[in-house]
Amino acid sequence: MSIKVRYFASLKESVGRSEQCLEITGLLTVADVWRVANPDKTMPDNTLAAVNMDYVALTDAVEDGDEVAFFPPVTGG
Amino acid sequence: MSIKVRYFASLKESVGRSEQCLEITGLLTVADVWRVANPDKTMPDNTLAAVNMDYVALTDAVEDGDEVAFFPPVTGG
Amino acid sequence: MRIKICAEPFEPWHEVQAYQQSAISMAGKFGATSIFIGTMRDFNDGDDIQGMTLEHYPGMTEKQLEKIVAEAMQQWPVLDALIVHRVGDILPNEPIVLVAVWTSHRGDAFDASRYIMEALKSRAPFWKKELLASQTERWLLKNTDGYL
Amino acid sequence: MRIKICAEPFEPWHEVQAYQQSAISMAGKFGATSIFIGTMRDFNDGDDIQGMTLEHYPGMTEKQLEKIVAEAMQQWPVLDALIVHRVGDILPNEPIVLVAVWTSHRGDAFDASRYIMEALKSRAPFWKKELLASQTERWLLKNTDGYL
Repeated sequence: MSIKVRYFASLKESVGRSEQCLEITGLLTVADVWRVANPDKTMPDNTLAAVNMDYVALTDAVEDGDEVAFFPPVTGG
Repeated sequence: MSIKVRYFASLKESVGRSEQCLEITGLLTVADVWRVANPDKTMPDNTLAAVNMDYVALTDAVEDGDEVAFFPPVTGG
Repeated sequence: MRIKICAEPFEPWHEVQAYQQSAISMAGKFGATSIFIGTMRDFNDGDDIQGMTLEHYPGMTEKQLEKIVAEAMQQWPVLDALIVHRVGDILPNEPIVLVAVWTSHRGDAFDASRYIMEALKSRAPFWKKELLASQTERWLLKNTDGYL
Repeated sequence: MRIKICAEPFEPWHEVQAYQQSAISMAGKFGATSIFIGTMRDFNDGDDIQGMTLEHYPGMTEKQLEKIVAEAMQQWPVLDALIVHRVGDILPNEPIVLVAVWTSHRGDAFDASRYIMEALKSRAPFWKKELLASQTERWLLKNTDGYL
């Protein structure tokens, strides 16, 4: 399946890219998506994740066509 | 001593005047001022009183030259 | 601090903007502004309201409002505050009261503006007389509790 | 309800006034407006700040803000709400965020605007990077709790 992965803010700077497309097979969780996309980098503890622009748990499953985003705690307002 | 008495809002309408000057002798409380000024009318239960534009208790004493005001609960804002 | 009693309609945005621009020393220092505006409605207690007359006690009103702002400044780190209150004849949809508070942090702005507004409602000597659509007049007897 | 993300400086008073005038159905019905404005300060954590860049997640930001306003409308009788949030490069003294809530009664306006503001701070995907006077850049790591 095809997954779009996006990164924001300090996480974007530390992984060195803002987005990438993954072609993967099998059932995957959000945490698995990170591991496939960043095999050499552990996800920082405070990372937040969203699938299709809604917050999700790292244990949630992803589906073909999903947009998965990783970002640090939000600091707007 | 000389006391200026003022009334506001519905109380002004029910006593039929907005202010009056009293010349009185002896120590008087705020409640006494009302009784002297309005011998035929009991003070309504929820009446508030101020002396020189600060809230006071009805048992507080008044002094020569004081401005004593009586009014109903406030309803601004 | 500015306390202003207006006998004519006022424009809340103009008041806040003008005051903020005049308070040069605040520039860059305030992070939070909390503003409350009370506006006249065209209904109350189930009746259509055509207009309202707001009476006040000149002198005492200003004195009590200054005291209320001073209390807020003792409880929270308030940089500045503005109160504008209408008196006289008021029509539906016209602003009645404006309370604006400037602070460094947002929690203080929310707390202080609400404190000022509740204290104003219970202690500032203003009285509302409503003119109903039926042409009857009635004095409001008491205020509501804004924390409920 | 209006949610607006601005890449250019905005004028809070103009935004509130324009929105209120466009919301014809509210006229005469709202008695209370609670407005919060967050403004960029020229200092933070003991350092002088020269500027700030606000990044956001287009699409998700709007979606989350709409959800937050819907939650507030379920908890309080909110007549209408407006959120404006700045993104991009921001200078000290420029507004960052505006939250305005219209209700019939004042307690609901205070509660709902504060709820929206706190939820925005913890859930809306915005990120601030400060440019210090020393020319160092730093990402803000977390938000403060506005109820403390």
